[in-house]
Parts: sequence; structure tokens; C-alpha cells
Amino acid sequence: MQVNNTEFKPKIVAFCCNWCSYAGADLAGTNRLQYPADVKIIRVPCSCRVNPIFILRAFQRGADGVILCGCHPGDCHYTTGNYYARRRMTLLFSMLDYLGIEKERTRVEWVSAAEGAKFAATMNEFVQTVTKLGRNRKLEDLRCRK
Amino acid sequence: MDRETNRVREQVLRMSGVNVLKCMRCGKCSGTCPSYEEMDYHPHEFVYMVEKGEIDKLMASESVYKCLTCFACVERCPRGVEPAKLIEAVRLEMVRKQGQNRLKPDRIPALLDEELPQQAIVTAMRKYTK
Amino acid sequence: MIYSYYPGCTLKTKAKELDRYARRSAEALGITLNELPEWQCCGGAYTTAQDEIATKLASVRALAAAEQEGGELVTLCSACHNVLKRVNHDLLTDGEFAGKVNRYMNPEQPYGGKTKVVHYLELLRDTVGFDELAKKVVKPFTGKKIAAYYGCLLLRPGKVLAMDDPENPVIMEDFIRAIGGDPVIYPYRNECCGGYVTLEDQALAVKKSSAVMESAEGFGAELLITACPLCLYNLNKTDGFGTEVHYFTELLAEALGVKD
Amino acid sequence: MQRIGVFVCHCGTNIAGTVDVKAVAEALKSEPGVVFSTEYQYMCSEAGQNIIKNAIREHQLTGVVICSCSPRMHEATFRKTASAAGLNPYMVEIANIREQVSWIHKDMKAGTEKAIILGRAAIAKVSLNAPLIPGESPVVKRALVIGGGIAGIQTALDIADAGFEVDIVEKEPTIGGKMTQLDKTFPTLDCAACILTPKMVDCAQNEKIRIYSYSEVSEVKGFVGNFTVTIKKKARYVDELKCTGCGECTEKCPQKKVPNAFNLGLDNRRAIYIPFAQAVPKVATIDADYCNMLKNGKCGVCAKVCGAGAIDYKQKDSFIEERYGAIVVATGFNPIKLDAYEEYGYKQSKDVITSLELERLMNAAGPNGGTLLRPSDKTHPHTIVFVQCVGSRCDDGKGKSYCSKICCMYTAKHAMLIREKYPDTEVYVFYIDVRTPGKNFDEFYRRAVEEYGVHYIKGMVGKVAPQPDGKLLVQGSDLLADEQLRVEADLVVLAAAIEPDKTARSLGTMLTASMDTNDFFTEAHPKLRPVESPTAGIFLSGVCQGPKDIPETVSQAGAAASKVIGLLAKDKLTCNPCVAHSDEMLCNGCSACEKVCPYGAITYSDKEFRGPNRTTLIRRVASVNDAVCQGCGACTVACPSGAMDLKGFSNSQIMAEVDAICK
Repeated sequence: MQVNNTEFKPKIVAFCCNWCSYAGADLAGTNRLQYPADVKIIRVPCSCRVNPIFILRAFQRGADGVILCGCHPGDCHYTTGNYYARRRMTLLFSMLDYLGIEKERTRVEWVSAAEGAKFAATMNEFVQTVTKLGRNRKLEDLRCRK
Repeated sequence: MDRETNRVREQVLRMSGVNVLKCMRCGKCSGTCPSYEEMDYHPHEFVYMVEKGEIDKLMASESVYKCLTCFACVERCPRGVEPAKLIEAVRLEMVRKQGQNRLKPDRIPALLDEELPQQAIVTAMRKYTK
Repeated sequence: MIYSYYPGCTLKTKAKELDRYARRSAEALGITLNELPEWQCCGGAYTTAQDEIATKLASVRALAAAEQEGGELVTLCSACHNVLKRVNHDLLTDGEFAGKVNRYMNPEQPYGGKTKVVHYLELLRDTVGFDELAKKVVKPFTGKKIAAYYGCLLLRPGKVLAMDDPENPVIMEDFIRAIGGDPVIYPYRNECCGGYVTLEDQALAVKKSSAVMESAEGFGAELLITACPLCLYNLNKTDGFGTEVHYFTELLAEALGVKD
Repeated sequence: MQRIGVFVCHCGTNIAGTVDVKAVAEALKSEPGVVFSTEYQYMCSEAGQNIIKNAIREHQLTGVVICSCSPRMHEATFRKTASAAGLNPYMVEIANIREQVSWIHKDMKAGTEKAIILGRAAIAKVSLNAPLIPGESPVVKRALVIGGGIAGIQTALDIADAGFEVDIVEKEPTIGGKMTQLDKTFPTLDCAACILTPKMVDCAQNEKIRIYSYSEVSEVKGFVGNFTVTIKKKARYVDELKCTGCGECTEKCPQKKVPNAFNLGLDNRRAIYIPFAQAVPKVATIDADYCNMLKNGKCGVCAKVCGAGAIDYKQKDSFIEERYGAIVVATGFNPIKLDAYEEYGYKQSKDVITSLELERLMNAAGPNGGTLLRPSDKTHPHTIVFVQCVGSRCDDGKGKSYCSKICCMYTAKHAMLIREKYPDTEVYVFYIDVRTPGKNFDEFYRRAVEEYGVHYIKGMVGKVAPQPDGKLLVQGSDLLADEQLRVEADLVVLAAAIEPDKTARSLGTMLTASMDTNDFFTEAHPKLRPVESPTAGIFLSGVCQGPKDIPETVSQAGAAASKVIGLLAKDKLTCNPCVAHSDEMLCNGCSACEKVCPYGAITYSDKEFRGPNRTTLIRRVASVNDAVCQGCGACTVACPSGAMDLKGFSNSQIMAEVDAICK
């Protein structure tokens, strides 16, 4: 595949919980399921570890999209962590939307350790959506740009 | 499955709202059906044959007119398949065709007797005509 | 207590007794049944096809009219009850269907399934109460072995009609006890009589109805009661059974002393 | 400043195939803090590990980044490597450049770029790592088994056999569970009592085993290795220590009309009773719902006839608190109620029974002394119909979606036993599928068909209609013959679905052990950790985890016991050091963290702090119990003042990763 240098490559940060989603991402790898290199994963113990500040920081530092993956509701390794994550993110995302960060740039997705295919499909789709939206100019701290 | 068969099949599935794939082939519908002996194709066969796309055979058979719509099969199906709705859809697919009304109004007077309630006539019209 | 009332076409013609005794009894029980002014025939059968709108509109009109007049609609004929309750259930649970209906009819007040469809038997059970009814009985059927015939329309599909356990109902047996009789429990009380197929294939209907009669008589029934004109017709078409079939309202009127 | 070493693995060609590993090692060399960077074919091999060890010593590394496969694969390996070289194992971070790069990207350039970025993120994180020392918590060397059926009994015996003390809590007056009600057991047809009662006696006589019968678990606190459990001993109105089990009271009690639960209500017992002759403990119990003395103070016969003076009408429920290192759930099952399936007429005819009722009817200790008679008129049935899958495999909103697993086999057993004992009886089995995956199971079923002449009919029964002459007309499908079959039967036996015991749900909540939608306990891993709950220290035995027959239950019970033994054999448990920690100087005592903690690991205390001008301030601050905290991090986000942080995944570490990725 020829990479076109003028083509916009989004920066995507994916927070994955250690027990389900990170394992799902591993499975996507084991099964050689392709998704764009634009996605970079940060491992956290649980989706509830993700502080809204991390997401603000990512956008500020130039991320174009942030996705949070956790265990399916009811399957959380810590019983209730993903419920906290869901509630916090619902609030955060609506605030971000208000600030002008389009809703499509943020997402919460439940991916189990068995859902490698879902992980890859989700990432493909998310990258596509964010690519269409283009660069995040609203929150990006220009001082952070090279 | 050719395109026409597939169209009819899709139409029947859409009309009935039945998911034939839920059937586990237990035959409880046919074990319960009060019209079983009058039918060539029985409730469980409706489910299986619609799945396979053999709807023309079902439409051509008398069985579609023998269903009493008593809903015993629907009530008792362990998988929630609702065969009666499927039979009704196959019948409607038939009678909705041009000139395929089962019950022509001029035939009715001969079928009446003194006590026959209106209910029977209107229901039959609903079931047999478009 | 005032309720809207939907008699249906059969009760105006071949099943006048079902209607007449119901009205007299209701009066005796202090219930006013206001017949809906402009009701149309429900069509006799509920069409299960999801693309059918037109065949359900007559029911919608009746239901919408009842909403304007208090929100509870009493039915008597099993077929009407089945159709009205199921159409109402569709309106309540299927937003797409309700939307189509309302767009088509374009009424002043959109109708969304708020009316409560109540069968006359439910009225006796839930509003009057069978214990209260028993107190008002002046001519009890003491010692009479009475078998209830439910048929299919009154009970199924159980999840929608939600009147009683569709496989082991008790409402009519409780009614029989209330008017002083001995209910006869027999397994075919909820099996089909043959229904509308009698028009085309009476032999089939006679076969089905005979099984019902045989089962009821086998368990010692001296009298059968039903709520459905078509059931009554089919049961009466059988041969070789001595048991009489009556509408339950006739027995009710007799027990309350308002038959004549 | 950290001194960081970077090690890039080729993983053969797995990584090197699509990532320019040399370029990665080279690029990361110039990152701040990096003093050493290299690549090697297999970092996880002994030679690879030696490279790491040598580099740690040679370059006095304080942090290590390994660019290799997933940390889920080799994090533990490399931590050990670091530890062996004298570095704190938590100073190791892994950049996953195999599962997240080489295996999913075909483009070498893009892959290499991403690998470098992931390496940078790991370097940024490790720069902020601090050495962590895992805490330890002691293990209470005693296990609790909840449920005293065959699952609980086997688990308890195996644990006791290894020399550990174990308590059984059983809600019924005797241990033994469902198996005590069975007649014979498939596929060998040995009698259930003959193989079970010796085990029950073993339990009673084993010095290591304590049985709390007629008791329930009412509260669970603590964590793996150190649970505190409150057990409620229900009042049985009989002093267990005094009662000799002579049974005099159970014969003299004037209240004779109590449905006998042990025989499923097929006959009656007295208000004071011993469930069956081999009960363990063999102690009488008074049924308070029926006892005249307890209800209105008029009777007292049992107290008069009791030579041991064991009757105590004033007995109250009592509570006992015990500490355990491990808990095994073995709460078992019950057949479902058949109210929703009245087409089979269970309520309408006495001769429509469940399979468990048939077990009692056929049992020598059952209501008919082992002679099979119909409940209605006590005559011998000549035609018997079995209906399979009643409430199993359902998607009708009334039954269970799963296969109950045991019915096919016990029905074959019933059919066979009946045909053997009463050859003049015709037996029909209506089935959807016959499922016999077990050792000697299919052979067993085939014997029922081929040697015993049981009629197997593929199809389901639609209706059971009682006839005036007392027969039952069974109407069903014979799908292979394509006909509607009618059988005039004398007895109809329904294979009712089984469901977890009703107590399981509340117990699951108490134990914070997860359950599925059917109230079966979920296992930590469906294949690789089948007897452990995801909650540490909770183990699963028997049908509480999913439908099982006796052989499977016993093997799972043994497996659960071995896991418990493995836990109790340790003197101390190593705790996960990546736990939450509160900075007391920042904490304002708001309780937000305490509310979101699923483990109750956070407590508050008033502490003295130095105030201005040599004053002393008392402030309420949070502290985390390292042994209880599991490290989810929920509290760190809830904390408004930023006092709460998670070791190993601190705010600054994750933000450093974010910065590195977005650079």
C-alpha cells in the first residue's frame, strides 16, 4: 500500500482495560486482523481508571479521537468499574460536545477478551469516522504542535 | 433459491414477523395442532419449508385453509416461533394474488344456515379473501 | 359504575340473548353499559400479518371512542374481545404501527392504546367480585354440574389477553361457583371448537366440537356455558350429545332473577 | 534521572518481519534517560534474558523497557529477570510491538513508526515508575463450604484429607442434598444411598470437618485468605448435643398432616421430624409452621417423650462468627416450578409427576416402599409416558434457555428400571434430542432402547388430557412417522428443567461473586479456570456453576478442593502492589472514594497534623487497606482533590504516555 504523505493521518488514543479489551486487542493481533497504525493503545487496569483529565489532555496534546474500551456491562473484573466509566464518559462527552469536540471523536465501546474481531472492526470504523472529521483544532494546544 | 422464491420467502417472513431459525424441531406445534389430521403440511413443516424456501408447495396445499388460528401452537412453542403467524402469512401471500380469493361472495349464501353467526362469515372473509 | 360497551355484530343478530342477558344482569349489579354510538364490526379475526393496517382500523375507532368516554371498554363476544385487545396491545407496544394508524386516520386526538379492554367476565371478577356476585344470587344453580367452555379466543395468546392461565384457567369456574353451580373441570375446555372453518368444512368443526362435548360429558357435565356465539353454534352442531349449551350471561341473568 | 535500558525483541520474524527493529532500537537510544539500547532475536530466551541482566548490572539501569509481545504474555518473565539482576521488578515496562504492531500492520514504515511511538510511551512511563514492594497477608487455614450436597461433601472431605479444617453450612436439617432423594444412579445403576451415606458418615466422623446443619450464611466480610463469615443457626427447637436421634418424638407427635418435603409432598410426616433414617446429623427438628406447641402453646408431647430432654421450645436463631481463608460455593439446584406449563396438566392431575417425584415413588424408602404405584389411586401403571425438556431449551419467556443436561440420562435410567421391574409396562419417551455425552452414557441409553424395549419417540408432547376413566391422553408429535400420536397413559413423568437454588442470588451478592443471567455462578475462565470464581478466594463446586450430573459434580468438587488446598497451603499471600494510595496531605476526607470502592478497602480515620504556629490539627483522612484493594482505580477518578492515586498506573504515568503518543 502506498502511503500518501498529504493524506491526513489522525492520532487516536485507545484506553483499554487490562482484563477484557486489552486481551481483545491481543486477540485481534493473534488473529492478524488489520486496523490502522493510527491507533495507539494505553493499558489501564480498568475502564474506571480513566480520568476525564486524561482525555482532555489527549485532545489538548493533539489527539484527534479518543476511545475507551472496557468489559461488557456485568462482566467487569472489578464488578462495577465499567458502570462508573460509562457514567463519567457520558457526562464528559456531552461536555466535550458542548465545547466543540464532535461527539464522533469520542467513544466508549465494550470489547471482551474473546472479541478480537470486534476490536479490529471498531478501530477500523472509528479511524474512518475521525479521518472524515479531520484534525481536532478546537482543543489542540498550538504550543504542543511541532 | 431463485430470486422469485427468495422474494416470496422474504415477504412471508416480513409479514409474519417470525424468525424460523429459532425453531429447534421439537414438533410441539404439530403435537398440539387440532387440525393436524386435515393438513398435508403440518405446523412444523411450515416452519421448516419456509426456511428452505419451499413456499410454493405450501401455497398450493389445502393446509393453509385448515388452520383454525386457535393459537395453541403459538402458546405452547418452547422457542417462541409462532407457527400460526407463519401459516397466516403464507395464506395471505396466496389470497392476495390476483383472482385467488378463496371465498367468492356468491358462494356464501349456499354455505349459510339459520343459526350461523355473522362472526363466522366475517372471519372467513378475513381469512380467505384479500 | 359506567362503562363503554362494544357488543359486536353477532350480538345484534344471531346472539341477541348473549347481549340481552348481559345488559339485564349488569343493571341488576349496578353497572351501566353505554353502547358506543358508532361502532363498526371488528372483522371477527385479528390479522397477524404485520403489514395489515386497514383490517384493524374499525377496532382502533372503537378503542379511541372509548378513551374519550372513560377509558374502559367492555366486550362480551370472545372474537370481538380477542381482536380489540390485540389491536390495542399493538398500539401500546408497537410505535411504528401506532404511528401508521394515526397518520392514516388523522384523528383530533392521536390514539396510543390507553383504553383498557375488559371482558364482561373480568368485570364480574375484578370490579363486582365473585364473592359479591354470590351474595346477589337469588336463584342459585345448586348442585348443577356446569362445564365452562373457554375455547381459544378468550385465552390466547396468553401474553396479550392476560385474562387467566391459558392452559388451566379458573375465571369461568369461579363464576360457576358464584352462581351456585358445581364447576366441571375437563381438559378440552381450552381446545378449539373448529371456529370459522365451519363455513367451509363443517365436518372438521363437528369433529373438534364433538371432542369437547364428549370430554365435558365424560366428566359429568349437565350444562355447558360459553361466551362465544361461534363456539355455541359449533357445539350445537354436534350429534348425539344431550348436554345443552348456553351463554354464560343467560345463567347469570337467571341466577340474579332478571332473566324474564 | 532514571537510567533506562531499552531492549527490542525480533521474536524471530514475528516482529522483525514488519518492524525495522534496528531502527527502533536506534531511535529510542536518544530518548531522555535512555543510557542503553539494543535488539535481540528472542528476548524471552535465556540468552535474551542474560543480555538484560548484564545490561542492568553494567549500566546500573534503574528502569527497563522491553519492546516485545503483549505484557499479558511475558511481563511476569521480564519482571523476574529484572529481579534476578537486583532491579525492582516493577521498574519494567513493556511496549507491545507484536500484537499491536507487527501482527496487524503490513506496512514496514508505518509499523516501525508506531513501534517507536509505543517505545517512547513506555520510556515516558518507566521514567516515572517507583520501586514497589508487594505486601503480604496471612492465610486463615480453614475453609468454608456452603451447601452440603454431594458437591459440598466431596469438597469438604478432600480438603480435610489434606489436613485442613473445613466447615460445611447446610440450610436443611441434614447434609446429603438432592442425591439423598435419588433412587439409583446412572450409568451403573448403583443405589444413591449406598454410595452417598458412607460419605455423609465420613463427614460427621472426620475431626477436621464441622457441620452446621439447618444454618445459613448471613454475612461475609474480608478478602482472600481472610474472610469473616457470620453463620445463622436457625432454631430447630431441639438441642443438637442432647438429641440422640432415637426418633421417639417423631412417632409420638400428634400433628400427622405435614407434607413430607423429603418425599416432595407425596406423603406426610409429623411436625417434629428427622428427614430420613441416615440423616447426618441425626437430630430431630421441629417444623415451626405446624407445631401446635410453638403455634398456640398447646401440646408438648415431644418434650414429654424425649428421654434426653433435648426439646427446647424457647430456642432462638443464633449467630456464629468464623474466619476462613477460602470459601467454596456448592449451593446446588432445584427443579423449576411447572406452573407455566399447564398443558401437561401437572396441577390438574395427580398422575402427572416430575422425575424427582418418580425417584421417591420408586425408592424403597419412599412413600410406597419402592413399589411403583400411581399417586391418584395407588394402582400399578401399565403405560408410562416421559416428556423431555419441560422448561429446558426454552425461549418463550417461561422456561430456561439452557439444556439441563441430566434429564436424558435419568430418563433412560427410569425407563430401564421400570421395564426391568415391571416388564408388563409400556414406556414411551418423547424427546427432542437424546444427549448422552459421557463415559458409557450412550451405551446406557442404547441399552434402554435395544435391551429393554423402551419406545423413544422423536417429538414433543403438545397436551396431556386427563380422561374420565383416570387415564391420561397424551397427544404429541411423532416427527419421524410424520403423525400426531395419541398414547393413553397411566402415568406421565415430566423432566423439569433444573435451576440454581434460590439462595444463590443473595449469596452471590454477599460474596461479590459474579453470576450469569440464569443465576449460575460464573467461573474465572470458562475453560482454564473452571472451578474458581473471578473473586479471589471464592471457589465453585457442583451445579451452582452450571448443570452437571453426579460424576461431573464429584470431579469438579475435587478440583475445587485442590484449589482451596493450594491456597491454604500458603502461609502468606503476596498482594498486588499496584494498589491505590492516598496522599494524606491532599485528602479532605470527603468520602467520594469510599463510596465507589467495590471492595470496602478504604477507611477513614482522624489524624493529627501539624498546623501553623505549632498548633495541632485533627483531620479526617482516607487510608487504603493494601490487602483488600484490588487496584481498579475507581477511587482515583472519584477523588476531587487528587489525593488518591494508583501505584503502577499513576496519573502522571498515564499522562506521560498520552503525551508521548500524541507528540
